[in-house]
This record gives sequence, C-alpha cells and structure tokens, in this order.
Amino acid sequence: MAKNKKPRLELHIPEPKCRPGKHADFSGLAIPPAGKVARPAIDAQEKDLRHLPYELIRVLDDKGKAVGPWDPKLPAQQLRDGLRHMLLTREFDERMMKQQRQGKTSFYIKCTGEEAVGVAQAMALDDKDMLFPSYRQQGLLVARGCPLVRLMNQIFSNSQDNLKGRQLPIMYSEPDYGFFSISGNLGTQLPQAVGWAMASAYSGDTRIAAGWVGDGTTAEADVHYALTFASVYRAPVILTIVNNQWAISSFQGIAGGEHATFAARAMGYALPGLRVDGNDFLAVYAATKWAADRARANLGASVIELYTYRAAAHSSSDDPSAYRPADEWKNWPLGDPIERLKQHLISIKEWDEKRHSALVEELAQHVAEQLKEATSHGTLGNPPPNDPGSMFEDVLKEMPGRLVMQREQMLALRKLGEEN
Amino acid sequence: MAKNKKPRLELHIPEPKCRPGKHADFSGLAIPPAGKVARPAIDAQEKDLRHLPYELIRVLDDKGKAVGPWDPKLPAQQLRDGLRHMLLTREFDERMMKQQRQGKTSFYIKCTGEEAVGVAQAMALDDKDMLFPSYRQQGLLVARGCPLVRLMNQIFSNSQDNLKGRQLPIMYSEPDYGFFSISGNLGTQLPQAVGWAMASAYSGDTRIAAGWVGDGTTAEADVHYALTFASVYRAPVILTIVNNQWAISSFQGIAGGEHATFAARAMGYALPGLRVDGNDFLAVYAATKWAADRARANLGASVIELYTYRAAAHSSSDDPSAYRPADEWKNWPLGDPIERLKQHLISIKEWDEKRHSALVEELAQHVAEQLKEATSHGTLGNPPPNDPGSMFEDVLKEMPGRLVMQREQMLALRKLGEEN
Amino acid sequence: MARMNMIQAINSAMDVAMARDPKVLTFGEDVGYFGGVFRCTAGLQKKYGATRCFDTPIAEGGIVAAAIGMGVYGLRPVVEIQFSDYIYPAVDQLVSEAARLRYRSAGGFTAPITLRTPSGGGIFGGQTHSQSPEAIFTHVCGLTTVIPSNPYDAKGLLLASIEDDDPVIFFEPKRIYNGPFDGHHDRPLTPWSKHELSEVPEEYYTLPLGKARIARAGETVTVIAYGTMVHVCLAAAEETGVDAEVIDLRSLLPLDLDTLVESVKKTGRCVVVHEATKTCGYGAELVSLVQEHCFYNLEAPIERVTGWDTPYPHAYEWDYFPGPRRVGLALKKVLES
Amino acid sequence: MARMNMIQAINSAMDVAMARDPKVLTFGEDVGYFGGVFRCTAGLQKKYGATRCFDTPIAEGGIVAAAIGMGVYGLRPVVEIQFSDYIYPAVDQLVSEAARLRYRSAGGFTAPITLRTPSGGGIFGGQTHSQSPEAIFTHVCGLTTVIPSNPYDAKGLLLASIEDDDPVIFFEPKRIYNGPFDGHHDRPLTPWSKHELSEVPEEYYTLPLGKARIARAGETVTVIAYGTMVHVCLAAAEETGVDAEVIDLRSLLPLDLDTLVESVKKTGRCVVVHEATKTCGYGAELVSLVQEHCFYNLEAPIERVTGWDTPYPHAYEWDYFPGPRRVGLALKKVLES
Ligand SMILES: Cc1ncc(C[n+]2csc(CCOP(=O)(O)OP(=O)(O)O)c2C)c(N)n1
Ligand SMILES: Cc1ncc(C[n+]2csc(CCOP(=O)(O)OP(=O)(O)O)c2C)c(N)n1
Ligand SMILES: [Mg+2]
Ligand SMILES: [Mg+2]
Repeated sequence: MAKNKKPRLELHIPEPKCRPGKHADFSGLAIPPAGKVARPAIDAQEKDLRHLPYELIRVLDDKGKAVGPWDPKLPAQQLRDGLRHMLLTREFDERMMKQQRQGKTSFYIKCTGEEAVGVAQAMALDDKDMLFPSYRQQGLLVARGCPLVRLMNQIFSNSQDNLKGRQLPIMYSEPDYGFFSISGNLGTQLPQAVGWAMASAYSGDTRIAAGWVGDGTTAEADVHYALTFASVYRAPVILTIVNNQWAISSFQGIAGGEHATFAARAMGYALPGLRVDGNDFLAVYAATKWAADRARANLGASVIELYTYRAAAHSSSDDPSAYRPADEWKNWPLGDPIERLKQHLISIKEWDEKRHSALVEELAQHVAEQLKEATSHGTLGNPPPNDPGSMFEDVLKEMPGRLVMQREQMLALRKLGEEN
Repeated sequence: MAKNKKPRLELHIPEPKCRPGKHADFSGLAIPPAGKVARPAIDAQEKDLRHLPYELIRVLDDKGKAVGPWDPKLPAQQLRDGLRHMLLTREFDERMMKQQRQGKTSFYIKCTGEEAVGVAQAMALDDKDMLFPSYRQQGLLVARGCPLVRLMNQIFSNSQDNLKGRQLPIMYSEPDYGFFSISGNLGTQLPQAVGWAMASAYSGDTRIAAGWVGDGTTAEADVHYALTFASVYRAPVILTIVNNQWAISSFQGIAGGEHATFAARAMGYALPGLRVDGNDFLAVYAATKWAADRARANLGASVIELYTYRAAAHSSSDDPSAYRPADEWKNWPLGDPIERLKQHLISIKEWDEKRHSALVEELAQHVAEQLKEATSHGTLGNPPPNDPGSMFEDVLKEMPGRLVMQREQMLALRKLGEEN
Repeated sequence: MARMNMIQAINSAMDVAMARDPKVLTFGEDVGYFGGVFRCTAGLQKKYGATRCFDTPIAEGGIVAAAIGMGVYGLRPVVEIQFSDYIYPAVDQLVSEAARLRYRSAGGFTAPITLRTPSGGGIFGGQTHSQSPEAIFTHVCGLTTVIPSNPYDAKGLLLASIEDDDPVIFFEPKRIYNGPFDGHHDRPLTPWSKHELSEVPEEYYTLPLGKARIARAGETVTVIAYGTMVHVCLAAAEETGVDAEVIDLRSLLPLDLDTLVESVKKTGRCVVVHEATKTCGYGAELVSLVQEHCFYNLEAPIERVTGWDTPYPHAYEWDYFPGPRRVGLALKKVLES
Repeated sequence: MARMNMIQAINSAMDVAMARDPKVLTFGEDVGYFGGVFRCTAGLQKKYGATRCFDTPIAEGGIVAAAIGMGVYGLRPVVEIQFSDYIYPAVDQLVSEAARLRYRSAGGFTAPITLRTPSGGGIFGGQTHSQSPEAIFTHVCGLTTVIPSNPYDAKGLLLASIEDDDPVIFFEPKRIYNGPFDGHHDRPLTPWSKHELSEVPEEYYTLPLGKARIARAGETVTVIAYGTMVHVCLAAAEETGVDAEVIDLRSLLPLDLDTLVESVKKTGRCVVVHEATKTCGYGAELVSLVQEHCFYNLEAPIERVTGWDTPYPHAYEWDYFPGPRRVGLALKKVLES
C-alpha cells in the first residue's frame, strides 16, 4: 500500500473577490475582444466544438461596431424592435417594483441588466416554439407581444388574473404565448422542456423547445436530467444557463463556476456548449439562432451560457448591499445590454438620442396606461378577491367529493364571518 | 422571426450494434495502443488535462508487456497479490452464485471480468481510506483481507450475519474494513463519499474517500451532486465510474455513452477525467494512485472512468441472453483482467502455469473451507433465523415506545404460531 | 375472454391503449427491447416501434419530468418506475410539478401521465425491493392513486388511468403478479388461471376510478384493504369463519367513501389492513374517515393491521408481512371488544 | 435570561452548539456570509469561520447527502433547507439513506444530522413558500420530526436535535419567527417580547424530544396542535370561552402519546389541528391513535381542522389558513355532538 507522508487535508470554501465595503474588482476577469470566435457550421462534429465553452462569443465591440462571423446581420428595424422590447421590459420592471414597494402586491422580481436574454432569444426563435423559462425572463413575453396588463393582473392577483389569484406574483403562465407555467421550484422546467421537445420530435412536428435556468440552479438534479435526456434522445431543445454571477447571496463560485464555465457542462453529454456575452444583443441572438437551426435540422440540443450580471436585487425580498459591493454593476465589464444596442444603432445611423428619448417617453406612457387598466381591476387584497370557491377548482379536472365538501365548509365559514 | 423552411423532427432512440442472434461486433471500437497517453503531474492545470477524457490510459500491451509513463512499476510480489485477489474474487463469485442457484440464498451479484476494478483500486489506496462502493466491487473487500466467511454469513442471512438478516445478500457493510454500507438505491453513496471527504478535510485528517457508480447510474441526480460538491469544496475524493457497457438490459448509449465518454463529465466541473482500460490491472492501479496523490496534496477530486465489460449476468435474477449476443465477452477487445495480469507476470518471469494452477487450487480450497464454516451457521431460512425481535432494533438508537409495543405484538403472534 | 395473470393483463392494457391512441407511449428503465424486469411491456417495442416503447437513463426524476413535458405537449406517456422503492428521486417532479401544474396554471397546462410501479413485499427482495410508499402520495392533492388486486381490475383500471386527464400513480403489487397470494408462504401458490378474476377480455374496457369492490360480502365486520392484502383478508375470513365484509378499495384517491360508510354502518366494526408501515400509513386516513362518518355505529375501536414501523427485513420477511393469522386475530379482537 | 424571538433563539442554539462542539457545523443555501434568508445563521460564519458555516450549491439532495457523509465520518452537521417547499429533491437521501442507514448497517454507520427548514404559511408566499410537508416524513421510520411553537422551546429542542444520534427534521413555523401569530391577520402582530416564552437562557439547555407541553389546561375538550396552530388554538379557546386543553406536541415523532391519552380520557372530546392538507396529514395518525386508545371515553367524533386539500392559494391565503374561527367552530361542534 502507498506509504508517502501525508499533509493534513484542508476544506476549501469559495469566496467572491469582494464583499460590501470593498470596491468591485473585475480585474481578474479576462474579457476577450469581440469577433474573435469562429462560427462552426451547425452540423460540425462535436469534437470540433470543444473549444466553445472556453471562449466568449461577442459581436458588439467597445465602440458598438458589430464584428466577426457571429454578426447576425439583422435589418435595422429588428434591432430597433429589440431595443424597444428591452426598454419596455426595464420600464415595466421599474414600475412594478414600485407597486410592490407601495404594498400593491406581495412580491416582484426584476431582470435589470439581463434584458437581452429574454428579448434576443425570443426574437431568434419562432413564435410557435415552446418556452420553459425561469422567473427572470419576462423579456420573452414582452418580445412576444403579450399585453402587459395580463402580467399586471397576475401580479396583483386581481379579478382579471388569468391564474385566479393562485400563484405568487410573476409566476406567469401564458399558453397562448407559448410560455410555460413558471414554477417556484428551481430547475424543474428544464427536463420538462426536453420532454416537450421529445414529444414534438415523436410527433414529427417542426416546433422546438427552449428552457432557461440560472447559474445557481445548475446544481439541481433537473439540470443533469435535462442534459442527459437531451443528449440521449437528440431532443430539439435549447438549454440556456443565465450566468448572472449571483444566486441570491451566493456568487457563481458556489455553483461550480470558480474554475469551470457552465457551458463546459455540455461536453460531458457530447452537446455543443456556447459561452456568450449575455449583454450583447447580437451575440445572444446569433448563438440562439445557431442552436435553433441545429435543433430544427434534427442535429439535437445545444447548451448556451449567457454571461451577464444581475444588476437588481434578487427579488423584492432581497437587499444585495448585505453581501456584494454596491458598485459592482457600474464596474461590470460587459456593460448594459440596452446601452450597447443603442450605441450600435446610433453608430450605424439608424437611431439617435432624440428618437431614443421619444421612445422612452412613449413606453413610460404605455406602461402607465396598462397599469391604470390593471389597477382598475384591483390590486392584491384591494378589493379582496371575491371568488374563494375557485380555490378548489383545477386541483383535478373534476372536483373530487372531498373538495366539494371542503368548499361548502369554507363558504359557510365565510358567510358566518360576514354575518359577524 | 426566423422563416426558414423546416424539416419534420424525428425522435432518436439509441440502439446497441448487436442484439441476440447476431454475433458481437466491436469493430467500430477504436482501442488505442498501450503506453501512448502522457502522464501529467498531479498539480497540472485543469486546462492541460482536458485531453484525458478522450484518451484511454493503458499500460499492458497485447503481449503483456508494461509500457509507457503510467506503468506503476510495482514489485512482483504486489502483482502476485493482485492476481491472487482477483482469482479469489472470481472463485468466490462462482461458488456463491452456485449457492444461490441451489436455493441457499435469495440473490447474488458477480463482478466477473471486472475484478481489476475493486482489487487494483483497493491496493492503490491506503487501508484507512474510506470506500463508498456500489454492489459490484466485492474485490475491494477481498483485497483488504476481509474474511470471506463474513461475506458469506451476510449472503446467507445466517446466525452470524453482521447485518442481523436485515439486508439483501451482498449489500455488505464493513466498518472495520473502511467499507461503507452498500445501498440498494443506485448512486446515493457518491455524494456521501464527497461529504465524508469534506469532513476529513474539515478535520485536518489525512484520509481520503473513494466512491463507485456504474455507467447506468451516472444519470442519477446523486452523481451530479457528487461532482458539484467535490468541485466546489475541492474534496479529497476519487469518483470512479465503472463503465461495463451495460445497465441490466440497457447498453451504455442509454446512459449518454453513445457519443460522449463518462470521463468527459468531469470537465464541466473543472475536474480531471481519466479514462482508463478497466481490464488492465496496472493502468487501473496507476490512475487510482495518481488521483489519490492529487487528493492527498489538497488538489481536490478526480473522476476515473474504468472502461470494462460486464461478463456476468446483471444478477442472479437476470438472463443476458435475452438482450445481448452470447459471445460478447469472448470478443471484448480488452480481454480478461486476470488473464492479462497473469500473462504479464509470466512474461517477466515472475510466474508460471504450474504456480498458477497451484494457486487456483489453493484458493478453491480456501473458499470451500470458508463456505463450510459459513454454512455451519446456516443458510437463508435454514434454520429459520431465530431472533425476530432484533427486527425492531437499530431503527433508532433507542427503541421508541411504538416499536416496543409492536415487538411485543409480533413475539406474541409468533408464540401463538408455534403453539398451533 | 382469455385467462391472464396480472402481468399479461397489464401488458394487454398497454397494447390496447397503444393500438387505440398514437398519443400513448411508454418508457422506463429496461422497458424497451427487454420488456421490463417484470415483463409488463414485453413485445410492445417490437409491435409499436422504438419511439413508442423505449429504455431510459436511470433517472427516475428525469423520467417523470420528461413525461410531464410530453403531457404538456399533448401526449399520454405511461412510465414505469422499476420498483416503487426507487420512486423517491421522482418525488419532486411528482409533488411539485405533476400534481400542481393544472392548479397553478389554472388549467392552462396539464400532465395527463400515468406512472406504473411494482410495490409491496413477499418476494425476499429486502428493504429496497419491498416497499409500499402509497401514503406519501395520497397526502398530495392533485395525484390519483390506484392499486389493483387482480388481473381483471388491473387492465380496466390501467386503461382508465391512462385516459385520466391528470397524473395517476398506478401501484402493481408484485407479489400477486403470478397468483392471488394469500400470505400462506408455506403453501404452493395457486396460479391466476384458477381464479375467476383472471378472465380478462382481450379488447378495450375500463373500470371507473373511485369505485371500490366488495370482494366478500359479510355482516359482522368490515375489512378495508387493497392490493395483495385483499387476498390475505379473504383467507383470514375463511380461516376464522368470521363473516367479514372485505372491501377492495381499488383506488385510494379517489376514495369510495360511501361504500365504506355503508358497510361499517351495517357491521359496526372495522379493520383496516395494509402492508405499508403503520404510522401515517393510508390506514390512518381510513380510520379517521370511518370514525368521523360512523362514530355512532362503531361498537369497537377500529383496528389497523399493517407492516411494522421498520424497514423490510430480508430474513424476517414472514414475521414482517401482515399475514392471515394477524388479520384473523384482529377480526376476533374487534368482535370480542 | 434574555428576550428572544424565534430567529434569535435558533441562532443562539446554533451558537451554543458550535461553541461547545467542534464537530458541529452548518451549511445550506445562503447560510454562510449572508446568514440565511431568515437570518437564523447570521454572524456564525464571522464567529466560527467559513469552514463551519458556509453556502452550498442549490441542490437540496446534495446538501443532505453531504451531511450524511459527514455524519458517517463523525461530525454533527446542521443543514438548512431554505423553505420546506424545497425539501422534495432531498427526499430520496432522507428516506432511503438517512432514515435507513443505522438499520441496514446494524448500527455500523449512523447519520446524526439535523435538518432545519422553515415551514407553513400566512406570509403570502404562495404555493411554494407556504407548505407543511411534515406528514411525508412522519410516515418514514428512522426519522425524528420536531416542530417548536415558541423561542424557549425552539432553542431547547434544536440543541436536543443536534445532540440526537439519529437524523432529525426540525421544522420552523416561519409565521411565528417574529411573534406568536394567532391567525388574526387583521390585527397587529404582538412581538415575542410580550410573551413569557420569549424568556430564553443565553446558555446551553435542552428539552427532551417526545415530551409534549400543555399550552393551556382545560377540562371539556382536548385540542392537539403544533407550531403556529398552537397560538391559533389558544386564541380559539379564549374567544369561544370553551375550557379546552391545548396540547403542543413539540415533536411529532417521538410522540408523547401518554399525555394525549390522559387528556382525552379526561375530556372525552378531541380536536386535531394542523396547517397541512387534511388527507393523510399527521392529524390522521393522531385521530387513529386517540380512537384506538380512548375509544370508550370518546363522546363525540374527533374533529380535524386543517388546511384544505388544495395547494396554498396566494390571494385566498386567509380563506385557506385554519384560523381561530374555524377552530372555534370545531370546538363547539364536538361539544354539541
Ligand atoms: C428547489 C429550490 N431551492 C431553492 C429555492 C430558493 N431560491 C429561489 S431563487 C434562488 C437563487 C437562484 O439563483 P440562480 O439560479 O442563479 O437564478 P437567478 O435568481 O440568478 O436568476 C434560490 C436559492 C427554490 N426556489 N427552489
Ligand atoms: C434508484 C434506483 N433505480 C433503479 C434501480 C434498479 N437497478 C438496479 S441495478 C440497475 C442497473 C445499474 O447499472 P450500472 O449503473 O451500469 O451498474 P452495473 O450493474 O453495470 O454495475 C438498475 C436499473 C436501483 N437499484 N436504484
Ligand atoms: Mg444567478
Ligand atoms: Mg454498467
């Protein structure tokens, strides 16, 4: 048996470079220049894609120029649409967080700084493709044209809430927009997206699926299930990992990102793993389009790591100043996806400050109107929701006997309460 | 939105090359020559180890010569010990499967063709290192000198069974031999091994841990948990994936092995992934030693894929002729670990046929004696186990009131039964 | 009509379902080419092709998750969990997702999936091939739980489960796959072919979920059981000569409460029997409901006969398994008190 | 002695345990630098270092598995599952491993781990921040289940749980972290500081697991409750003027059956209250045991007051939550029948 002298072992606990009090420091972070990563054919062999998880696909350079083989060469109107959707998403977030602060609802989650994720990916997919998002891709719904008032009604659990007041705010479910019911349980939707994609392939359909999880969520079993099933059955699905550096108060090193990239997970399943500048609208669009074309060609699933930064608090219940430097976002080297696309549009003479402020104005107006309408249907508890009996519906397709009895009990109790 | 014309999607179901009726065909399988893979320093950077999952570490060439940088250069006596342990393991398996066939116990599992796994890995580790095996590494116990009669008593659930007749045969638990309680639930032991290793590091101990799962089991959540925690906390642990090509009736393609190697899983977690000829005693020893040295030097965990073949039925309940060609093992290009080590010893003049048959004879004798002793303590149900009250012990450290009552009830019932 | 054992009846149900509806497919560990370790899917891959009957990675959670996604798409997947002892990795997808999806999406998305899994002991399978975890799922609203006790019911209930628009967990008591085992392990097993309920139509039929079966009409005590225990209870009634009314629940949820209440109001006495561990087993719910609805009719405390509150001990299988003698004593006890 | 709320009491228990025993460490999602989303581990990393209090990957199953491995090594890990709604991914490691290890290894290996997790509703957390899954674990032999109802008990029971040599699931009713919420959501919450049981010794002490507390002595009806519901039941007794004996179980398993039986034999009437869904909830086991042991003393059917058999509906929180009015009506009902 081995007889070498042995050092005492030590337990390693990953720590982020900076905590509150210190200034943000991204000096260690190597950000490769835009345009440098080759764009393989969608039918390239897996062994020729193994470099991708260690690169960073970028199209927009620091001056806002689109460079390199990944430039999707989108018509200016589509770029302006993207800008509009991202601005609308941000304005919506601002207004709704205010509502939460004013006690009009119990909970809210912003995607500030990550707007390119939902918006660019929705635009790179077809309207009929099925989306299995986490709670931070509201940009998908905005880009697909879902009326904000629908989302607001859900957030307020008001009389027009399509989820009948049953769900936590922002846990949208929008079948008509190909947007799956958001689960409060992290990660569960990812292998479901794979199952949906398998069903589409089983049925000889042409629609593909896409699923999203955050960096922290990659540690859950469901992500491993999704990768395994997607690989084994060559499912037409795009699995996006939104690496926004944080999982509530835990930095991505706690999820395994200290030495590995999340895109590298793909290699263990012989899937392409694209690592992409998540704040670069064009890069996100191009990578998603590449993966979609691959899936549509029966070449199977792809993993996309979108490298971005969670500019906002985790949620309305969270205060990041307790665990990270206040100036991190300001110093985040990949900037703001909205500013970068705006700069690009201006640099190609398809946009200017005047039109921009007009647009911002118009969108603020629009959100205000939608909010007015939503509020007219009520906000959380005001008026109190008036159909408590509906609480017993949809547990099963037909209400079982015991729930019929329980509903009667509950309604009797309510009546009694009103009498007193 | 994208408007390219779309082909109908198709669902891919992996299928092995051959099924019963056909002859085994491994022609597609590229087996690189021995000695060709470089042996990196244990403190090599992760990025310099990324080729390993796609190679196959081999030491013994087709003539039985030990070649290349991975040759552990073991003294002849250790090689003879290894041969003895492997032969003993195989003889033990043969005899116990016969016992099962004769109705002396309910269940048995052989590791035929995979003896190098348990034996070489146990010999490459220190006796105090903690082992978290699956049910197919009985070679670990043989190599650590656990008396066979102990294992036989457990298999027979007889009066001397250290597990008091509670466990399915072969689900050993041997604390004194650093061998963790085998679980009937696949994979659960792997993240536990990582937890144990974290505890050892937390305590400034020098002992490392090792865990085993099969190719099929890699799909379970626990394997992902193990890789994640081992990577994040740099746990001193060796995670071995025994790729014996089959999971009961499912070939390794169903586990994700159609296009990827299981060693490649490691890369997603920035861990070294060594892919090794699992029927090459010297290669298995050398790879395990490399990983152990790395762990002891506080450099963290390693993943080892041992490429081998399940020569036996899955278990006594299984008949492989229903799902794979009868002659697969005969044609398995990596041969038989025992034959290969024997050939090597003979080629270096440290062994000969005479000594070999004498050893085989001696071991058969030994197993027969141990079996005689075990049988003298009874076999399953004969005599019926005589301490049913013990069934209620060890549910908790102290027996709770409800179990005391239930035990009384059960014993009363038994008495009644004997009276009738 | 043909004579079928439970395995053949289940296989026939799958065959009929797949022939009738292209949206039905089945998958799980070893279910494809091999046809399942208990052979319940034998021949289906050959007949319907690999995309409709296939092997899966060993990931129970992934199997159920994929099935949910397929259900959302509009298919009707039937998955097999090889042993119910291995259902735990799938609990999150079953409890947090399958059971909640219709509710949380207000009917916008549903998971019409069926999960088949062999359960129960009596086969010397030790603690990881013998469990009866049904009570973990009957606590979860949104799940339907079915447990047949014979080939005729197995086929009719499985077809009904597959057609059900919500998730169904279909437990298959593996000890009675080949015959109506009554707990007398020391006697030869009578094969199903000798039992009237092995007369199974080859064609399509369904049995309603939530309708219990009176396995034996009786006057003096009501015995509530399901799965293997139905046969144990029938044997106990025979052997004690107690005129027990033995009710086979068939499905735990929905529960046929009316049949139970009617019977207990008649007999005034009740014994609840299951193989699962006692504490918080499904028997606790049955006892609670019976005392709630028949309090003034009860003449003796309701007895529970169950597995002991320990893991399933390999060598002591028959001291653990609730056999006819234990049930018989309970019958006498409730009659004497 | 100091005034503590539940959070402070739990934090103090952790502090005392870590100071006394270097084998105690704690980890979970956001428990390290940040100190937990409910702040129960605040300050511990600073005081004891990162290797004794740290963040984990978001993998509840991995957290429990790692804890089991550490327990096997000889440590006493205390893990936090951020919300009990997220415990399901850990069910396999808890049920198949932690609960069975001592048994299957005949005492050769054990898992002396403690799992802390906030449970229950009343905070408008919707269906994934409000669940009470205790009954899934009380069905599993080998697990101990504790639920405190006040700061004094919380500290003493948590220290006892950490010292226990077997796995303990320690539920923390999050609605009473900051005050003894009695269900009157329309009134301001009285802080713990106004409650006698917020008097908590700073130093070490333990309370035995399996010993219930008579929260209110009474003569006419026995009310069995735990966690938040204890305060709801006390309010119900006050407001109805019913002389109820309110029993706070403190631990579900081990169960203090003697105290229950003694009380029901005295009162002849019983109401069981919990927040979890009714069917197969822990209340079913309590009802079964009481009718088994007190059958001849019972003058009315035992009533269950529980959460409805639906997921927790966000906007209808107060129609779902079993409040004092519902409990009060049940008290009257058992007295009138
Ligand atoms: C199964 C489960 N465990 C824990 C939680 C609590 N939780 C909600 S969000 C979150 C962090 C997720 O981080 P990440 O995946 O990076 O997504 P992000 O919030 O950054 O978008 C946690 C731990 C949960 N919702 N579900
Ligand atoms: C959680 C779980 N699921 C399923 C099973 C049933 N089962 C036992 S062994 C086995 C195959 C395992 O194959 P592999 O991991 O390759 O190990 P091998 O038998 O080849 O050594 C299966 C599916 C189990 N024991 N546990
Ligand atoms: Mg994140
Ligand atoms: Mg295998």
